Amino acid sequence: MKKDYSLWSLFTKGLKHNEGWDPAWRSADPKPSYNVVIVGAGGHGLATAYYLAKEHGVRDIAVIEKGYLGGGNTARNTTIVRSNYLWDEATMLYEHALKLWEGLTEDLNFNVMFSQRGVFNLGHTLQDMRDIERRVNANVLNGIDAQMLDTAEVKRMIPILNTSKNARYPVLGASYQPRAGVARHDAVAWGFARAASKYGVDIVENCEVIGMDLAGGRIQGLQTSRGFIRAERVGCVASGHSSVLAKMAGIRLPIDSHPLQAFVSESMKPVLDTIVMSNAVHGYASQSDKGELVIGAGIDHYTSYTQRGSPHIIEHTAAAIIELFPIFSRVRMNRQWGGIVDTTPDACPIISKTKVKGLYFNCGWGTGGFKATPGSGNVFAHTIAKDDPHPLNKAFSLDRFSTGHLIDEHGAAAVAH
Amino acid sequence: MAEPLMQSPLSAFDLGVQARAIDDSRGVWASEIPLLAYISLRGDAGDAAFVEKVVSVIGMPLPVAPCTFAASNGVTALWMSPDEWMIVCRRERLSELTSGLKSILQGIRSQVADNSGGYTQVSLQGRNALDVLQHASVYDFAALQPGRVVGTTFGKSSVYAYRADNGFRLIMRRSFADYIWRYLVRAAAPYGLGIAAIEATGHAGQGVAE
Amino acid sequence: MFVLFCPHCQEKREEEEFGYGGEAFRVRPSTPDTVDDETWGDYLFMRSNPKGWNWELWSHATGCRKFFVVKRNTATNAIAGSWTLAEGRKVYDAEGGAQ
Amino acid sequence: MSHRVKHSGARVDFDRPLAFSFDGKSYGGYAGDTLASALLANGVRMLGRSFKYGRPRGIVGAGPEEPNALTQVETGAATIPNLKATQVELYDGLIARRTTGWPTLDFDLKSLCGPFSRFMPAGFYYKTFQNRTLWPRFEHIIRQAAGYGSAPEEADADTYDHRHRHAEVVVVGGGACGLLAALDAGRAGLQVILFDEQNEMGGWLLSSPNTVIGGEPAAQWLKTIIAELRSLPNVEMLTRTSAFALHDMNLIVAVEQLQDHLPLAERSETKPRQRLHRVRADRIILASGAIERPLVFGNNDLPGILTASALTTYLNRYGVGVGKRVVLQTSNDYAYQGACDLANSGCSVVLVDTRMRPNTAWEQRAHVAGVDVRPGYGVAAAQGGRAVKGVKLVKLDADRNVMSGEGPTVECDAVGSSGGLSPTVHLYCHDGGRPYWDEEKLAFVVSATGRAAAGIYCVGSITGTFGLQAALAQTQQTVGEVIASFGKAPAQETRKIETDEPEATPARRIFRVPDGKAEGHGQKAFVDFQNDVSAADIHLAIRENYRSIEHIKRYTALGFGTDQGKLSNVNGFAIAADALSKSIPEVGTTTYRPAYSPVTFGTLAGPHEGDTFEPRRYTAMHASHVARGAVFENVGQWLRPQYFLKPGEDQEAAIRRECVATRRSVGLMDASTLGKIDIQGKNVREFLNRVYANAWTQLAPGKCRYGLMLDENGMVMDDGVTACISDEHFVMTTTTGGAARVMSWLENWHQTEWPDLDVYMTSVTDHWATAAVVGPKSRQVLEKLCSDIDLSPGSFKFMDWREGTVAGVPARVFRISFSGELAFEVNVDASYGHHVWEALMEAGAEFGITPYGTDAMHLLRAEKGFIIVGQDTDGSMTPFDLDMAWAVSMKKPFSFIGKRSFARSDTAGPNRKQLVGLLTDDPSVVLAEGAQIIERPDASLPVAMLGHVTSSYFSPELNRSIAMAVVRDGIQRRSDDSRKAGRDVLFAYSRGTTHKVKVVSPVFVDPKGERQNG
Ligand SMILES: Cc1cc2nc3c(=O)[nH]c(=O)nc-3n(C[C@H](O)[C@H](O)[C@H](O)COP(=O)(O)OP(=O)(O)OC[C@H]3O[C@@H](n4cnc5c(N)ncnc54)[C@H](O)[C@@H]3O)c2cc1C
Ligand SMILES: NC(=O)c1ccc[n+]([C@@H]2O[C@H](COP(=O)([O-])OP(=O)(O)OC[C@H]3O[C@@H](n4cnc5c(N)ncnc54)[C@H](O)[C@@H]3O)[C@@H](O)[C@H]2O)c1
Ligand SMILES: Cc1cc2nc3c(=O)[nH]c(=O)nc-3n(C[C@H](O)[C@H](O)[C@H](O)COP(=O)(O)O)c2cc1C
Ligand SMILES: [Zn+2]
Repeated sequence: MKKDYSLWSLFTKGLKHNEGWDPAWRSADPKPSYNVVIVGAGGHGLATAYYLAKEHGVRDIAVIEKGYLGGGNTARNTTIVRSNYLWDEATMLYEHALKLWEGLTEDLNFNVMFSQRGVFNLGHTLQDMRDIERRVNANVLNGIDAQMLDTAEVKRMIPILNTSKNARYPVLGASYQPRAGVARHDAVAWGFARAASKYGVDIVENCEVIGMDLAGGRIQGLQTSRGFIRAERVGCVASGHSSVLAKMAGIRLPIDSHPLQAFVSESMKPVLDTIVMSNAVHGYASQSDKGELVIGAGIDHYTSYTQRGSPHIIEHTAAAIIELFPIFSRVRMNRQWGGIVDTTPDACPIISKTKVKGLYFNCGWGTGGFKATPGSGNVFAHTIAKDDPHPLNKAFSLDRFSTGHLIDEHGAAAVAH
Repeated sequence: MAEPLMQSPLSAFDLGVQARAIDDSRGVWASEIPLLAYISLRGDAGDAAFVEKVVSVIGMPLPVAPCTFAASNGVTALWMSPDEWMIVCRRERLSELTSGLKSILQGIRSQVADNSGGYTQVSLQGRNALDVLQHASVYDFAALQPGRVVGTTFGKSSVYAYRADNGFRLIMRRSFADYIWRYLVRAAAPYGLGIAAIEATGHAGQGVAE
Repeated sequence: MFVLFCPHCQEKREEEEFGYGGEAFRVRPSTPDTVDDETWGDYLFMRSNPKGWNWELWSHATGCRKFFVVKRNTATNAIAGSWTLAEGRKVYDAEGGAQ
Repeated sequence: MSHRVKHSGARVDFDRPLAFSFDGKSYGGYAGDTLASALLANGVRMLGRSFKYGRPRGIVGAGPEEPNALTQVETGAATIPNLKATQVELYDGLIARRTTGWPTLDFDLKSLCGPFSRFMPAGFYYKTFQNRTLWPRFEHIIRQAAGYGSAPEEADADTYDHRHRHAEVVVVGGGACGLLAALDAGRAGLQVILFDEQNEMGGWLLSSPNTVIGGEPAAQWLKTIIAELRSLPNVEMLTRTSAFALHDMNLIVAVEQLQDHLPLAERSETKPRQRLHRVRADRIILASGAIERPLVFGNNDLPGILTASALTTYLNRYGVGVGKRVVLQTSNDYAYQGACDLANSGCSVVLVDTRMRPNTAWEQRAHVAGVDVRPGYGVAAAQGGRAVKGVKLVKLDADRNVMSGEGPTVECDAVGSSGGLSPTVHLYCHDGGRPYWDEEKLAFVVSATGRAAAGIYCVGSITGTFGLQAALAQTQQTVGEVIASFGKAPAQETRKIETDEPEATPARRIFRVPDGKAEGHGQKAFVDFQNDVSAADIHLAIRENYRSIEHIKRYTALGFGTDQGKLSNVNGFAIAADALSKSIPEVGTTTYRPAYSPVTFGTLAGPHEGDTFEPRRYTAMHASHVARGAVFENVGQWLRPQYFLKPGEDQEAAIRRECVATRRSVGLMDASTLGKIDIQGKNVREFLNRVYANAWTQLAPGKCRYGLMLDENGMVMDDGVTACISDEHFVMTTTTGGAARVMSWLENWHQTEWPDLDVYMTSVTDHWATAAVVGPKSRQVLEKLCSDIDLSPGSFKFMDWREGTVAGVPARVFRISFSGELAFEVNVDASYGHHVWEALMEAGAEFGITPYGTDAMHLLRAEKGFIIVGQDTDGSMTPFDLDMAWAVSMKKPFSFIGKRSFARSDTAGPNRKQLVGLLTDDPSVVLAEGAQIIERPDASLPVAMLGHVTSSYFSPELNRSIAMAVVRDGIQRRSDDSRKAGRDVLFAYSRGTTHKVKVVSPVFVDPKGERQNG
């Protein structure tokens, strides 16, 4: 792939009033038929297309998006990337992603501003500390950078954190993953779109899938707002809307779509140079390169596709942030928003074949799939190309919900992230 | 062994010491009405036999309309749900009422459970009592009519509330009383909070009648 | 944020008084021991999760502690009504179930 | 030089001078000034530097739309970052600082980028700094350069509160229309709350005192209407209150500033700083007005260039003449009144009207005032360094927005521009409403009654009704409908309110003033000042295929700032539309989201901080524990004693002392926090059979049984002892943390699935205080306090319960044990909890009775291999995994909750993780709870893990360490299982250290249970 984004190109194009820049990706009209159609141009869908083309040599691919690409949860997440999960299956999957993240900017020739500033998962109760110890040890044995810190160490590294013993939930310690970080979420979608486009992938925006044609237990193609598209294989990567797509194929998924809200403060001078998460207090925060605090917490308890939630959730999150960082009390919220997260019973994703041949689902990432974007696309591409799961996503098939082989990450993920 | 002494949930705040007669100097007057008896009563409001039998023990019709309460002869019966009431009375009448209810409801689908240790009440008066509740609860207290009782939020906990003594009465669970009181003190601070003297405090059997 | 009408308390109350209980009228197999793993898994975990009208359970947590049903549009947050479990069942059945 | 123009229409009090400082320099102002007006009055033009290129920036607006003048107000704990100077009310002693410009305002390092700005177009970050190792360094520099104000360094000393209310009508905006709406609704007897975010009601009329309305000057009209509103008891007016969000079902959330406008010394310590109002409204009337947007032209960001309405506002409302020689540029009629006012105040005014034919009536008035009107021209570019010095005009084509000829250069010291009004539709859109584009009004507008069905009405300029007379008429009409919707009638006939406005004429559809050059070739023309987004950036984004308006926003950062694009968005949409050759409605808007104006986190949190952040629940014995040196642990919301420190002891010593005392003599534990549910009815046994794995049919009155509760997935979710009081009456206990969940779980099953079962449940958790008297001497202690229960072993057996009197108080005594010792749990009415606890302490004194906490409790139970749900289980353990098949009755007729799940292939399969005991090779080593179990100590990464240590202690009883763990195939590995000898040696890994362990039974002490049964 030609690396045409560089200081040099900025210089030469700048001299010519920046008129020479090419479209980052090619917007295509849908062709009548494709080898593989990916539904959903979020980070995961675009990454899937990219790796299908790059690693599996599939050429005839379209990514179909009902809105603007990257406008789903990719546009609205708090961008935390980490791999310190509890169970082996999850850890390995997220670590696969984290390794890809570490080379993603260079791979895509697009700076996704992946910033490895470390994540602290605070412990506030004795059980939190047991869970942290368990998780950190598991991480280390899985080859993941993870450390356990006591209160004093946490305080030394995050001086503005409230570590008072009199706090409602005093900080008893934390796990720390130095390689964790944040990234510029939109850039991830754009970077993958651009890279996939260079491989000839058709990216079709403003095209909504409204039906699926099945015959003989096989997918035939998709009814869309822009006409019928024949497809040999279809990969659905629609996050919050997965159940809607599944219904078109007569499938039910173990998914509830909930609002998940987040908000940002006004932009400020650097004050927090890492990521702090707390399950018990129920909030987390980091500060972006632009200077705003990016803050989130748990989901709204009811289901909704509205991309907005209830204000008391935001109020509670603000209270949690003040509990953790009393100095932020006078800081102001600039904007709040919501996404639609596809939660599963075990807080783990589904990357799976279905009972419809040629139809695959990648969903259920819930509150925490941004961090998996490259890894998810990578293994899903393998699953579609080979009609067989990649070893890393074997455990994440739909049949775990009838065999009982759940991978319960709730403990590690009670707060959204 | 010391004489059995009852302690109300808010006894740690020593409210009695701070209590004084209500006047205009404060916007809010609050006090605990401690150590009453609370009986959880369950049964079907649609079951005529049940309703009738209860009447014979509590001496008044059981309020069956949603969110209402009735009081008579020192007994208050609060509607909690279509099949649940809270009977509040002086401690002295606890065993009479519980055993009366239990025996008369034999064979009728019902439940009688003494919950006296589990609850306390706070009375909230003064010109800003409503303001304080609006700082504490999502319920539309301005619209709460006399004779009605509601279960609603109080900060991050919950209470049952109704209008009484030119103000409000809040019934809360024992273990949350400390939190609710602190919240109330905080919410009342801008208006000036006074601790109202009540008729009697403290000892077993000396709770205040409704 | 919602205001729900509690069919038991007969009042509209703020969302904070309630707990969400998920999809209403899910059917537990009458003889679980005889159904196959897939059927059981379906009952346990699979959800319709509709975008549109949804029959759902709520409980009046700080009030009467009763579970009741609400018909709510998950695409708009509009609410068509709320009923006691028994009344709701009738309306639901009359509509031909979850549509 | 002073820029004060003292006139009587101004809303500042020239008799009340105030002193303040900005960036360390002292200045004077007057009561009624904002920080912005006072700075302008003092001739301060440049307040900061721009985000990307370090360009000099000054005040542009006069309200919440201000993009540039972000200031840091006050110092220390009281400091507030990023306040817009236009919204900061001046008070005596106010201290403010700039938030940009480093190292100094005059010399900003970033300004060195200026000449290279062409190499830093939108999105340039994405195109460079790609080197993996260098990126963190670049990023560091980028971060240092970003950001406006600074967070305080100290905790906030102020408080905040919330107020929840309901109203029949909420009116947002107290301009002419909002006031009239509130008045009409108020007169009709409706309950009205009116919010306005400014320090006084009046909206635009405050800036336009010469407008004649209802036959009188605006100021008089305002006075009258406000006075009447004040007199109506059913109307509440809140100034300084910004409605920042509208949520589903007409929930308006607003923040009221109660103190920030007062000098520090005058602020009340008992009052909150800000108050969050959450108002649920039957009807909402949005009268939030409109904000004037500027035109986009070259160098339009120079200090001294404002919106025309801001220039007018500074003059009329604050008595500040920003410049002496003013150029106004307009595409519409709205700037004319300001031009006249400025000219009348003594300025020389050139009014550049982009239209070929201005409104003749206005032109007339302008001539009378001495304004030099130049139709058919536009400002191509401004000139100047740190402040505007002149403008270069161009002749405009009559039809297309292109240059048709050169124009003169006009010297000036202030510029105002008006590109039209953008209605403040934000709140209307927060809950899903959408504005529509009105090509005639050149604005995204909302209709007055478009959402009337939802109870949302709109009046005034928000609807695009920009003429005052028309807006007032519309208000009367619309409020009439609101009143009617309540089934009421207006209090009086609506009367026509006349104004002195000339008939309006159409505006020119222009957003970007042409300069004769291709976009990107001329001077930078800014659309969004705060984020340095220029018109060329929008064109570039589109060229790069960021064509959706959302992509344009996200690629360029248009509207991303603390002003949320109040000035810039519509210009950006329009410029994008032109570049895309689409119509503006085809391009659409970005999404309007709360907050309309930024809101302090403290206000959002309100009272939920400090002591009242979340409930702390206390037992009736709490004071006793405090008095005895308890250190507390959070368990759910409860505070439980973790251990009791005696002087000179550490935690370890305390736990050891507590355990030893309990095993050798007697200990006392507060078990009040356990959940307790009273269950009565004919079908209780059947109900219990369904919700528990165990069988309950046989349990006789007077007996207790341990129960395991599962979820439908077959995993253990709770446990506890349930006592049979009588055939139709049971009392269930739950874990401390699980109580509420279990209660709701049981109600859910009963109400939704089995309403036919005759049972009722009531939580009695708070009613009962529970003291567990534990240890070989427990019977003796209890005997001293209890004479009406036969406590003898033959009569009162293990797992029996009795009713009686303890310490003179009615009690239920359960002979159950979580320690493996002889033990009695005494339950009394919690009002007596303290009394009974103290009586037990007194009675036990001769035996050295020792209160113990959760640490000792955990240790004692682990010695017996008893599980703690949530510690030894994690939602993936079945009863069989816990080796607790004895607590599962597979023969019950009803397929109890969770049963079916056991049979699934994975749940029934081999190799599951199972609960076992572990003994370390070295008895002094206490494993970490959370250590991972591995097969070999020397395996290379990644190492396969077999399970983990769930509980681990040093057992004083055994004088060695013990542990519980879940281990793959653990039960088969246990060394007491002779068949699999050899698989029992494993290793426990934690934080770099590995210990050899042996897999054993988890019951370490008294496996036959002789003590508890004795
Ligand atoms: C507030 C919030 C905070 C979060 N924080 C984090 C975090 O810190 N870290 C983390 O790892 N994760 C986080 N997440 C989760 C993360 O955002 C998601 O898991 C992840 O972005 C999902 O990516 P995706 O590409 O699968 O989905 P999306 O980006 O949502 O893409 C799915 C796409 O499918 C399209 N689509 C849907 N239906 C159709 C149809 N019928 N036809 C065509 N197209 C369709 C949608 O328009 C959408 O663009 C957060 C989520 C939210 C909402
Ligand atoms: N020339 C101008 O710039 C300009 C601007 C606006 C209005 N006007 C004219 O003024 C007249 C009256 O118009 P109007 O009454 O519709 O508007 P207005 O601008 O006079 O009043 C709107 C009021 O709403 C307040 N407001 C806006 N959003 C708010 C929020 N979220 N919370 C609290 N307060 C909020 C503002 O502070 C303002 O006082 C009309 O004739 C109109 O054309 C002129
Ligand atoms: C990490 C992150 C940072 C953001 N920072 C800002 C910000 O500084 N300013 C802003 O206006 N919006 C910011 N947003 C929010 C977006 O403007 C937008 O609200 C969000 O992407 C959801 O899209 P929507 O509001 O269009 O539905 C941010 C979003 C994310 C995910
Ligand atoms: Zn109710």
